[in-house]
Amino acid sequence: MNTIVIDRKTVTDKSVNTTEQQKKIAVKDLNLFYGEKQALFDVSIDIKEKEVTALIGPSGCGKSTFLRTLNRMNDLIDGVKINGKMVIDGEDIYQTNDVIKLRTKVGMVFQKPNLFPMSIYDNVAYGPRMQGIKNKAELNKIVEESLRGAAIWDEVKDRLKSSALGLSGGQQQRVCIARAIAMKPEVILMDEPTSALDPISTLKVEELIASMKKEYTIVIVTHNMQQAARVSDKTAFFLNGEIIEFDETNKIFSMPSDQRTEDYVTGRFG
Amino acid sequence: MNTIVIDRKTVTDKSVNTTEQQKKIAVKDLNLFYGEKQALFDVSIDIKEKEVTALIGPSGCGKSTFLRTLNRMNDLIDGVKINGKMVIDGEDIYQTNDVIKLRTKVGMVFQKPNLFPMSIYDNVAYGPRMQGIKNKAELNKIVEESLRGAAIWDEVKDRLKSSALGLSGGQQQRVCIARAIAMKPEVILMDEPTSALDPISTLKVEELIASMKKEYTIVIVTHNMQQAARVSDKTAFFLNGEIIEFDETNKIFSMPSDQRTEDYVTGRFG
Amino acid sequence: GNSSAGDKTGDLEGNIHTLAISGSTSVGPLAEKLAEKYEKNNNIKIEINQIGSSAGITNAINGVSEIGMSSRELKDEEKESLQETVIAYDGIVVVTHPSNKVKNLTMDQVKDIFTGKVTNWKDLGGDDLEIVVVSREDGSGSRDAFQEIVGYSSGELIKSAIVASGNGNIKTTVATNKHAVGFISFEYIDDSVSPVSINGVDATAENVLNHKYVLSRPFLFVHVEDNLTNEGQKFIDYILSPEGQAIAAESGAIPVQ
Amino acid sequence: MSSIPIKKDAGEIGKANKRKYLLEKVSGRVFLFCALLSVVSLLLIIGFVFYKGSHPFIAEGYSFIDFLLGSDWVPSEDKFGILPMIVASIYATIGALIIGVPIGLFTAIFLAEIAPRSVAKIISPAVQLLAGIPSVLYGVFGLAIIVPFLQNNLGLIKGQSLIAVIIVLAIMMLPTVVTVAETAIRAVPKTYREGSLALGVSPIGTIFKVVVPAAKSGIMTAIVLGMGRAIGETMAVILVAGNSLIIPTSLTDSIRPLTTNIALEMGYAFGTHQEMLFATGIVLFSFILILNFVLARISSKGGN
Amino acid sequence: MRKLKDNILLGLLWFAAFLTVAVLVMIVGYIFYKGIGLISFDFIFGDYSPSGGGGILPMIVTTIYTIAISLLIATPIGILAAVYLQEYAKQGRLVNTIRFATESLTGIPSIIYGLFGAVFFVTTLKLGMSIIAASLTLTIIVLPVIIRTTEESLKTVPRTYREGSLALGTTKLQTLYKVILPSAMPGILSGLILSMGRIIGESAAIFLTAGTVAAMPASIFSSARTLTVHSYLVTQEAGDIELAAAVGIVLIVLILILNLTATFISKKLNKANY
Ligand SMILES: Nc1ncnc2c1ncn2[C@@H]1O[C@H](COP(=O)(O)OP(=O)(O)OP(=O)(O)O)[C@@H](O)[C@H]1O
Ligand SMILES: Nc1ncnc2c1ncn2[C@@H]1O[C@H](COP(=O)(O)OP(=O)(O)OP(=O)(O)O)[C@@H](O)[C@H]1O
Ligand SMILES: [Mg+2]
Ligand SMILES: [Mg+2]
Repeated sequence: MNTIVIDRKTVTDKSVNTTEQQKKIAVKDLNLFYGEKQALFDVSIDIKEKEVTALIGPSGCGKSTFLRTLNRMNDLIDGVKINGKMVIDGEDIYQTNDVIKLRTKVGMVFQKPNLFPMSIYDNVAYGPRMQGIKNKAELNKIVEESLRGAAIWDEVKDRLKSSALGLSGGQQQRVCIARAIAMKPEVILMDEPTSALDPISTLKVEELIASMKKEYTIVIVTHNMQQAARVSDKTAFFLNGEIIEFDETNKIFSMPSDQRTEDYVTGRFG
Repeated sequence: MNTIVIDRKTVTDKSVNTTEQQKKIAVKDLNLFYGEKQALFDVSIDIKEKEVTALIGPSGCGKSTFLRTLNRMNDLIDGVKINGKMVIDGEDIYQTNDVIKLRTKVGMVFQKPNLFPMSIYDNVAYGPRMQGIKNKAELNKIVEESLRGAAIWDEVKDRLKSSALGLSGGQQQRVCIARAIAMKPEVILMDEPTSALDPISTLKVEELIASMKKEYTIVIVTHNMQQAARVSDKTAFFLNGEIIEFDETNKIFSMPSDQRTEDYVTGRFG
Repeated sequence: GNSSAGDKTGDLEGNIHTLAISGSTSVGPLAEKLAEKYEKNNNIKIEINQIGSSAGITNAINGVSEIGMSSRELKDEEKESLQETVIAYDGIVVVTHPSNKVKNLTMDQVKDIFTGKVTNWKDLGGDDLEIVVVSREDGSGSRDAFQEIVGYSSGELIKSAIVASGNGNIKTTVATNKHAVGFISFEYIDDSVSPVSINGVDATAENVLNHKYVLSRPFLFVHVEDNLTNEGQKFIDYILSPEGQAIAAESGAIPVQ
Repeated sequence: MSSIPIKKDAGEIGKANKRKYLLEKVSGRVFLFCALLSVVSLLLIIGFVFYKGSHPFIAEGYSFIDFLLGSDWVPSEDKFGILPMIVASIYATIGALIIGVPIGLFTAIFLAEIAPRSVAKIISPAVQLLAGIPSVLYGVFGLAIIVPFLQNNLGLIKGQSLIAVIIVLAIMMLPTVVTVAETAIRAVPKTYREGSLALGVSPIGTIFKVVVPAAKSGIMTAIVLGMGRAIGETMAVILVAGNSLIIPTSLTDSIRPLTTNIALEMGYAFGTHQEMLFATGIVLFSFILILNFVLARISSKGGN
Repeated sequence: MRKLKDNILLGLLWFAAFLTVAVLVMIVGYIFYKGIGLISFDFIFGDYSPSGGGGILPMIVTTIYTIAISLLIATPIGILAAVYLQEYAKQGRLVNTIRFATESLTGIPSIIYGLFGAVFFVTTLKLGMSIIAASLTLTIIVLPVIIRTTEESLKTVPRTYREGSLALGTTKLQTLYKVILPSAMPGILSGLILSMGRIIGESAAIFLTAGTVAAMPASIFSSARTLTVHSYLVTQEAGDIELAAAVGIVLIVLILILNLTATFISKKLNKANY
């Protein structure tokens, strides 16, 4: 595996024009079953490079499930069956066997900060180390860059060697983001990354997402409609395992074309 | 930050008799230490009967800590030292030894639904059973009433005997509320009860809180300012272990007297 | 003076007397067979516990058992409080792997083997194989007797000797190693090992009785004078009777007379 | 305490709660009592061993140093030196740990993380079954299978040896190590696994870098209990050790560990000899203390 | 590079599991191969005869007695002691010392426990050589195992369960037996199964305290012989490996039955929770 040189710089300058942006992820007629129970129905969606896409919808509608198909985390669950097509960078991710490469390219941040019981430094250095990077200076650099990227460097720089579990929730979540960034992924998936955080931490994470947009393609699940409105370019509304509507975020929130979407975003639902 | 419409019907018909309501909880100069570290500084606050009091403030400011002093859950943590006065119904709760009575009177709902690995029925019946109620019919009645009270009866009535862990997060949280109600408490403490829930479940819980106000005194910690605005009569703003401001909710959100409060509620903080 | 264990079970069993005997695992099997026969004709229950000579002697001294069994000589301190009765003799045989060609040794050769002066079977007329010596543990009655008769001390035993506990383990060890030589009781001899005659005399009961074969040791019953009940005394008498001695002979031990 | 109004009726609650507090207090005492009972029984044993074992050195003028460093053990000639046995015990224990712990842990990891549920469901109980097989039978197995095997394949004159002891002990540790470690590994939260896998780390990498370290405490318990089993084992070891009184210099030398020395001679020992066997017990106990201490150190080092 | 390392590690995992299973199969296979020929109705239910070794029913009964009594005493004491150490005691020096001592005692050879039992229970407490004396000795032997495994499984019970229960005005005790212990059950159970194995496999500690009387025990105050002691004696003195193996087969079947029963009970207990 040719370790970290998943060069971002080269791809950087082409995000100027939305229309010309490449399709990063293309999903076509995706169906997912937990055993007998179908959780996703004919989901089709195209996600563009260097955009933030928000997934919203009521509880149990399949947002997390869909998000987890993007880096094949659902593989871990017994009895999951998937059909349909999911292409990232032109490659059908369910055809390849290199899940590791996929997950290196597609990072993930979970709802509850799930740092490992190690030091802050080791948490962030974990991924690169497992990629085979041993050089101390290089690791230091990656850790610092990632923590800076996650806007948490200043808060933790003096305690890199102390346990990550001693941080506050908001700090932990940002270290989780740093941990994901350290792998230099191209896509970052976030499953309700701020639901456990206070408004200030939330704000920080949202700012972070806004700034990360320059470099990464981001897909975020959120329950917080304001958040979706604030951070995302596009929004997909899920209901009962289907995508009801997928459009520019301000369109979804100002004049959705489907009645159900409108009911939901105005809180009149249910 | 408060872009989207906050208060719907709530703040309207409430506190008709604010002045006449009894003091349910009176806290005076409460200081709390985790070992050497002080987490609460001279906290004083009076909470009236049958009102909803919201506690807001940035992460780590001591909201949960304060909430947990109200039913002495902090007793469980090694090395906690408390001084000051905390009186509920005229009785200093740190003078009495009857923690059981206190906790029966003061119920609690946690941030993450923490149902036991038992059936829904057994979860709700757990507290009453532990109080010595054995009569089947009586238990059935309590369980049904509590689940109805928590607006979850219709959703679970057909699966009372199946595991509570099979419910969705929002459902679980409402069963947690039912479990607390089943003890017929007078005060209910809620620590970010909706942070793990989707908007629809959140709405349901908020409606529940509004309706429960008739019977219970409620203290709720929330990160969601809109929520505080929607559900509470009074709001206390915590910062670094101190109460900066405590007042009518609409006063706090419309014209706070302290600059720091204003900064916080308008999202300009930090 | 009855034993405490005896009292307890005696009460629960009604009026049947329980005779508690414990000690040597070498004497145990013989005692069990004697007890089996004796119980058939007498209103008595005999409990036999094979827990090792020292533990049996201790039990006899402190009253846990009425009679102790020992396959080693009593130490002087022990003799002060205990009476001993020889109930039979046990012949000791030097054994080798069945494939070993050496079938006869002189006493001096035996000594040389166990003290490490001779280390290869070819020096004794066998194949060119190194000798592996197998001995019992220090303190064991067989070993004490064997060493005393052969004429070497524990300190002289070759250091690399395998030490095995119990006749069974020596037998298994020798039976699975063509280099090995050890010594076991008469009663455990079978096809898996090859007995060696000493100075040309075969290891048989007659040869022991007529003093031609000298490798033997006594099996002891020991008791505290005051603790022995009539029933206990009767059982000892039975063992020493011709009938008892016949049973002893049958099960491979050598009768007292 | 019969009707629903648990509320208001303060007097009644007071009474009922009084009962509960009483019960609470009593049960707290009962738990403490149980803990103390365990401690007391343990102290009794330690006291017993020390009382018996220290006697020769305190009352009979034997030198403890000679006891530790002497290499002649001839009880009938009043020579009590246990150096060969100390060395043998150290070699045997370390050897068994080196073989048994990795195999046990790897098996536990396999069962908890790799094996399909249906397979683990058969193997795990089967391994627990091994824990119940009497050590004598392990010894017999060792004597009848392992010893001849070593003898024939290594061209030895006798298979009773250090290596045979190590193999038998390693086998006997397995059930404890596997069972306890497997339970610990299964208890590691799923979120750790997900977090690591989502970083593109392979399942194996995840297991060794995240899951196993997170289960450290349980794994340590597994090792300590397994080690205890290995050190305390006598019956099987007696059969395969050879019990020769030499300081082992190679894996193929026969050895006499401290434990077998005790078990071997206790049946015939008397007086000073017996007390010296207890003294051997003290040395053994200290040996275990040191090992546990070292293990605890290692585990807390590996901690952060 | 990483992949190679992964594959090597994976291979090692398979290899270790294979080795463990192979050892299991070999040992059990060997025992069956050697002993199955002797197994018959008479071998188990016939009259015991000192020469044949058959008629082992009394030893089966004795074995079950010792397991039952030791576990009956050790289980509550061990679990409650663990509860005290984990849930009640202030974590610190003292508790750690207790823990350390407990762990260290698991390595004391059982013959020393046996001698202790012979002096303390048999002689000092005047229990005589009896099943009860042996069971008490065994209790001490397995206590550390039960305490340690129980503590470990208590540690894994989420804090939220404790808080949730206590916040409902329940006492610590109620929380303990309604919520905490049930959740810790699987771990506790595997500790008990290990202890059971230790009890079944014990010989030295038993023959010094219960003796070796080969007769049906009249009561728990009788001296008696367990299956393991029986197989020990026949190996030690007679070197009769077939007989020892046949006894081993009976033991294995017995362990199987007991393990299955334990698993069954735990399933029942878990069900009761749902
Ligand atoms: N492991 C599983 N096995 C079976 N069904 C599952 C599993 N995980 C999720 N489901 C079901 O699939 C549906 C979609 O679940 P999912 O977690 O994707 O919802 P969500 O939109 O993320 O909800 P939330 O907002 O509550 O997180 C739900 O009905 C859920 O019950
Ligand atoms: N068990 C503990 N030991 C030591 N310090 C603690 C403990 N629990 C909380 N603290 C500290 O006390 C302070 C207040 O914590 P608290 O949990 O009350 O904050 P909070 O306002 O509820 O924050 P959040 O919104 O993140 O839940 C924090 O600085 C926290 O680190
Ligand atoms: Mg979700
Ligand atoms: Mg909090």
